[in-house]
Amino acid sequence: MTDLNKAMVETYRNDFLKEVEANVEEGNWVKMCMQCGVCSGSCPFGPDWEHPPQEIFAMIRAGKRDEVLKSESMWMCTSCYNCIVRCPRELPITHIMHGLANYAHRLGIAPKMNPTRRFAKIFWDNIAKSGRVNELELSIRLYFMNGFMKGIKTGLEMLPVGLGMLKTKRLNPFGLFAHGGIKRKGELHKMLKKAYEIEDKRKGFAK
Amino acid sequence: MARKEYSFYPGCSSERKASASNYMVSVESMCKTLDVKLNEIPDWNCCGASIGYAEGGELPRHIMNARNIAISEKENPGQDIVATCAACWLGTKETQERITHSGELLADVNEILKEAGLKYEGKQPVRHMVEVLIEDLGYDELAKPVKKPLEGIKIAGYVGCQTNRPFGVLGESFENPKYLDKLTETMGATALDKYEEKVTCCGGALAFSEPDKSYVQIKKIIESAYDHGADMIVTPCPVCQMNVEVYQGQINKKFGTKFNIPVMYYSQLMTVAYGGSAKEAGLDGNIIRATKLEEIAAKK
Amino acid sequence: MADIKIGAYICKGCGIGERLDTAQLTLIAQKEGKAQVVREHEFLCNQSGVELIKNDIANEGVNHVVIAACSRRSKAETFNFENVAISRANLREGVIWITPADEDKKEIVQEMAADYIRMGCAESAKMQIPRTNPNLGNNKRLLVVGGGITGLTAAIEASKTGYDVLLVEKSASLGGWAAKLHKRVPDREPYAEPMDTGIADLIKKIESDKHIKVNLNSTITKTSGAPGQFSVDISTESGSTATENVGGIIMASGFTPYDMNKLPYLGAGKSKDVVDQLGLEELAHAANGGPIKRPSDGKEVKSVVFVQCAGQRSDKEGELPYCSGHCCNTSVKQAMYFRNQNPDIDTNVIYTDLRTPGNGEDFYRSAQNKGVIFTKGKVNEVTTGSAGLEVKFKDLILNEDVVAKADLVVLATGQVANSGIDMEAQLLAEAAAAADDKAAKDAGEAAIERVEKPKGVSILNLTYRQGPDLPHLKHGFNDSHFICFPYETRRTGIYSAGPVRRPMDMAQAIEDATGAALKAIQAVENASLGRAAHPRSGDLSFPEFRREGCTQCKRCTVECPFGAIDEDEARYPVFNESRCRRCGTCMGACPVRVISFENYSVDTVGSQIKNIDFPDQFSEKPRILVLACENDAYPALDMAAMNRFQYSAFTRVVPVRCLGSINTIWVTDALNSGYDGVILMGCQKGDNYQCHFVRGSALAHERMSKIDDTLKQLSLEAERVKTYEVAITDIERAPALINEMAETIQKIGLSPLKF
Amino acid sequence: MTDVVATNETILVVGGGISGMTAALEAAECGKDVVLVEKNPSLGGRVNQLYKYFPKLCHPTCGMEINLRRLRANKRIRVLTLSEVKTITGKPGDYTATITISPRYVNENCTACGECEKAVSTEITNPYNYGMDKTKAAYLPFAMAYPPRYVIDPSLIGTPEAEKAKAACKYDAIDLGMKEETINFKVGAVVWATGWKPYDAAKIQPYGYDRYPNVITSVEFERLMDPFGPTGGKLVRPSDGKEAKNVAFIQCAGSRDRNHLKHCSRICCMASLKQSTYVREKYADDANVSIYYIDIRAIDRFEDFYKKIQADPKVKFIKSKVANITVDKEGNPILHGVDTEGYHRYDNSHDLVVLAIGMEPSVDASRIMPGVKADASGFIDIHATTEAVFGAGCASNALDVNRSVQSATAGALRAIQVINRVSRAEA
Repeated sequence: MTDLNKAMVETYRNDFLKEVEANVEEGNWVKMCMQCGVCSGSCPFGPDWEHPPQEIFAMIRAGKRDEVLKSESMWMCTSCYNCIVRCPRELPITHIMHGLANYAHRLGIAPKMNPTRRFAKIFWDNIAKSGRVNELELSIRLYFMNGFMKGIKTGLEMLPVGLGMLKTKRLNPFGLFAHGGIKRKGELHKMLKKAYEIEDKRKGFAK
Repeated sequence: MARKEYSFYPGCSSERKASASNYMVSVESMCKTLDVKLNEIPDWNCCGASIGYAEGGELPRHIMNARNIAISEKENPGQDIVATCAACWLGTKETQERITHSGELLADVNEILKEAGLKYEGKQPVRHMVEVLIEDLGYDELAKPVKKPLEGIKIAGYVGCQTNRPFGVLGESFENPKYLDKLTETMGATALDKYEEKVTCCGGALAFSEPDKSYVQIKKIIESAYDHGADMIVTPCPVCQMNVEVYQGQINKKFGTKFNIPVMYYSQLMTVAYGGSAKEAGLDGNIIRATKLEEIAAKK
Repeated sequence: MADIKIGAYICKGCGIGERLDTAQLTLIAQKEGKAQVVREHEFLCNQSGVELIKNDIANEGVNHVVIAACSRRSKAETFNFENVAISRANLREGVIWITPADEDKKEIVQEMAADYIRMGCAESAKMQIPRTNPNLGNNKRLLVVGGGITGLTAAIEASKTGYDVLLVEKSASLGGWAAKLHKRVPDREPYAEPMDTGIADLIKKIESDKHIKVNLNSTITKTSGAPGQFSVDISTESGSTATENVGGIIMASGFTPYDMNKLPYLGAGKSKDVVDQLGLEELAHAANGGPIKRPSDGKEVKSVVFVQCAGQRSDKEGELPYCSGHCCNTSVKQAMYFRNQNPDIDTNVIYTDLRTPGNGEDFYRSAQNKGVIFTKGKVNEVTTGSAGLEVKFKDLILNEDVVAKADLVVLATGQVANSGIDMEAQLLAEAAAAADDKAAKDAGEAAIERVEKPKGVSILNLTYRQGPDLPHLKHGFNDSHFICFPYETRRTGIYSAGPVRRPMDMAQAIEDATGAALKAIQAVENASLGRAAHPRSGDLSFPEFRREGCTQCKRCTVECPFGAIDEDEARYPVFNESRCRRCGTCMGACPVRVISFENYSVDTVGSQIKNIDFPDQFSEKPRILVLACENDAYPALDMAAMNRFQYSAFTRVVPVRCLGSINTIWVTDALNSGYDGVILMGCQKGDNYQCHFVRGSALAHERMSKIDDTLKQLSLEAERVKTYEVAITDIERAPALINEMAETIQKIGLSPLKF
Repeated sequence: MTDVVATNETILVVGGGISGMTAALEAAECGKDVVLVEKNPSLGGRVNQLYKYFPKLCHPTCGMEINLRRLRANKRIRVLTLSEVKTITGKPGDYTATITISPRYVNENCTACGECEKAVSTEITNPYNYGMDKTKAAYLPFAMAYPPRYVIDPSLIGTPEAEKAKAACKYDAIDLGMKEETINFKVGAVVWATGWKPYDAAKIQPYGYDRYPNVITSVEFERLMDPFGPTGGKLVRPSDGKEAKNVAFIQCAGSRDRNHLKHCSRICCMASLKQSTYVREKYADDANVSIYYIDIRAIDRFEDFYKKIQADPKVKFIKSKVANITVDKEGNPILHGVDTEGYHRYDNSHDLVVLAIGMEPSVDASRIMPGVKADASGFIDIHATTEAVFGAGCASNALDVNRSVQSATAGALRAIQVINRVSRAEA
């Protein structure tokens, strides 16, 4: 259990709903769910959810903190927004799912090996560094995130794709070195740093 | 002086030698014909995309977009912000909506923007290119420059998610939007009257992290297009375009299908219909070649 | 009674002229129908036609009019003349629209028309123009029983309309349960917060209203009389009794909260900290905006669980099977008491179906927005653990058994109606005791004689022959059985309102009371004019009986569905005309046929049945008598005609007010006089009865079940007489049933009694 | 010119459905004069289009017959059909109502003999059956129509067909020269009973009412059961006439939904429970019914009815708001969603889907006249209304028939109170 996680358990005792309302993006909407399940039925990856959104809301109210935060489920969200537009109570479900995933990730209790979590991190690091996506770097890191051999294998599987992109000039072979990103990187880094400071303060992450 | 000017947010995938570079090429030709001027936002940065949430959280993600908006407001005053990428448009618009509804967020954002001597006002509407085409120009205007109607081409209008939900295009339904079909019809092509997977999710960013699950989605999207006899699929979104086009080989391997259907951008169709060359339409940028379009483009 | 002068008017319109020989019909009207004036007209319902009739009434002294044209259901307003007895011979829907136009059928079709002329004239001859009820009551004051929100509303609304009110409340103060509420569920936008009950103002209004007389600590020990002339004994606790006269009664005796001590498994009675919703209102009242404290030790409540449907919607012995309707909204409101005072209090509402209809949905959302947690679950047990109460329930969403700890548990128990004694139920109970059904029924009827001391406490103590209170409908509530007519009780001039009628919340009770006030006002107004109440509203006729003929058998008093008939000391029937609904059930019940209405009597119907032309047995022309309920079966036959569905031209249809008014002797007479088959068409009986006179159809079926013996005596086949339930929608079936009978007769041959 | 005798002691009742008829009759039977205005060619309203009522499963036309008899017998009620209230001006106890009357092209001479209908061949979509079939352009709205008088559809006017109809009428009842007229008269109080309309099902896009023929609304389903309805009383589905034995009911179709109607329409749960018995009535043990619900709202003794249906092995209850509907090659609707009682995913195929469609007021109360206030759903807010205009039935709230009649009776009394004040003042 990470210190941060310990701290949160301390602060909120058994009131997981309150914790979610305070720390999770759009978390204060969770209480508005009436368990109709339209979100659960609308998700394109639905069958892959161990706990669909509406059930997660019920679990939050029931105080099932670990089951929720350690779940792979939220990481299945493809951001298709089907749930949002159909919810009769207008819950911003997509964002709540993102928020829960992010929260679990920040607490360091999100499933370590979850590919989406890891891809998301690589992606963000990638853009945070240069301000723009470097697709080659991104894909190479992605392929190798499970280790070198696995990476070669994935790389080979994906080779046709890569070559196709290359042939059609939609992938830059020299991107790793040549890709510049934005000009005023320093400025962006400063801003992001500040943004993290404020967010951590607000969400009680700050040590 | 062009008839319309916009503050343009191209987005990462549109860069030279990036996954949607051909989208960009065709958009430029299309806008030239329509006499629409796009003023790129100087030094714009990534929108964070929807997948940015895990590491980015809230504020940092919003800051990425707030920066772009602020620069746009400073450098391209009085112009609507226009994005061609669905994710860029959604990300930017979402940030704007969120800030308008939260004074606290507005304060935070501006405090942070100070670091770069920027200020967020949020006066510029954030719009997708198709909105510009449909709302500012209108189908009639779009029809006028058509030189080579795309007769005899059957097209599956694949709208996907993010241009459609949660904001969508004015007056269109989330479940059965028609604008893409109208657009292709305007170009003289035939739009499928039935296309069940029109708004099915392609897996988005999870095509990278959860390829197998995404393939199931993509397969549905392509299959339905085939079932209704489409010659090609058209989309307004780079992520959709990429996912639906480039993984066809993988899917064939996995499911023993024989998919080989071109996936185009509306702007490519329009460029060709407006008499542009294959090059101007970025047709050479497609892994699965749209021969029918190339033929028309080749015609004098 | 002036001499009867019959004018018969034969219309030739709508094809009647083409299909029928009206000249012959004219002759029949004159010769057999004894009509002094007979006229044919091309188009009787147009102005000239109507003028013609009016002229004869004015100048020829015609006072009985027979309209031989379309069905009595069409052009009723056109053929409506003051102080004139009107009969209709249905030549259009009854003859030409249901028979083929073929030449070879012309003869039998003409015979059919001719018989309807005979029947129309015969009826007319026996009819009398009702001279209104001799025993009018002019008292227009209203008695309101019960001083809760329903009674108070009924009283104030009646007073606002200009009627005096006598309000009787058994407790020492007005306001009922509503006065015990801390706040009420909102009944207006934005449906977001509990609101003031407003009961205090209402009570002030009542007390300062000079048209309303309030009797507290009072109960009703005797109610006798009839609409417009009720006499009511009001007794106080002290024992004094005063007699008051009123014209109409609104019964708003409300409800008693279900006794939660019957729910020990939910902790009731075991812990002071388990309360029902009214219990919580007391706590909230006491707290008066401050923190609500739990009864056991006065500790501030930090967590509360609401158990919905406690002892309700249940099949368990002694619990309530129904849903009390208001409890979900009430728990939503009560949860807000806590959250509004302190947003950190855990409030969990455990429900199976959350029932907040209409704008209650906003109220529900508002509670969620305040952080009230709603859990779909089934509570199995509430126990008192060391750390307080433990609610053991199955979470139906997460599909697991859970225990919720709480400082306080609120049981959403139900409403039990204060509806007094249900004599009928007690009779049936006794009846059911008897072995097989037959015996049970007899027992049931016999028992009516026996139940002198019914169980339970009466509200109205009616001196009525059929019991001291309104009959109950279901679960002890005396709601109306009629969806279209929610105020129709079975005791004329007495209307129930509020939770005694159906479980309900304040908003509904207020609306209900207002409606009931109108009905009571309407009842006294009509009583003063001798007019019948629903469903024969406006009918001026009333039942009379030939005393010398009466055998005091009491069938009429027993069978009157509305308890209108009492017995005098000599055990003769006392009709209480203003209580009567004019259905004629008494007329059908009377074995000696001494009961009649002026415009609907043993004679008016009997003569129609007799006065047809019976062809000799060699002509192979059967005759089928159809006695059809005028509200459902007869319209069904009309609509069949509109669709040109055909039925046997040997049929003669006689509309009746209700199947209950059919005297079996008509049937035997009909068979004796030569009919080959008889069909009775009435409404659905049983639990979901559709008979607007409640018991009519059922009684007819009972009576007819005994006719087989009679048929045997006459050595007739049982198939010759059939009794059916026919709905107004049986547009295809009704004619089919008739044709079926025609075929049967074909098979078994004409009636031997023709010889 | 239609002349209406009315004074400021007359009650104007707007709407001739069960609520309006009740308000008019109850007031008239208290001795008050009433003008009853209905915009359709006949009284009866929506209940008349129902096959059966819950929970008794009796037929609405039965009560209609009684009400019509009460009406025929009562000289105090003046009925105006094809009429609409344009404006009401003045103050409580002294209003002037302006009514426009559309031409029926058929006068009082009509005997409903049906000759004109035989004479014409032009057909129009039949509003009585929600446009599911056609009717002759010279028509009687339905068998029990009141007044029992034919109507010539305006589309016929000026065509030779109209002349054919006229020629066919022996009674000079057809007057093709009729024009719309506008009349004014005084009234003292108004009972507003314009009722409800089904929510536009096409707006509920995930269910594809506008795309899939075999997705219909609950009101349309009622018409299928009428032996004289669009299918002759056969329970078959629109796309191919296949027997609809496996029927799904989707609750809260539009109701309890911030994207559509925010209120609960109250009747829909009971309506679907009732309609489940229709399927059983037609197909006995071959019937299969699935009811997809959020909460079953069967209050008071309706609970008995719910229990009865629950006990039916052929009726399944699924706690779920259906996510969306697709169709297979045979046109069978497939419902996708999650049963939230323990998380079970389903993709269920049915023959026919019935949307338990929500109720919205036919007339937005805020448009009636200044001083009449609407709640956020458009129902009359009696607490905020300052005029002597009293909401009755579904114009004031989402109500079932029974409660509508209560509300109408209460509305009638409130109107009478105004009238009596007037007459006392004048006495």
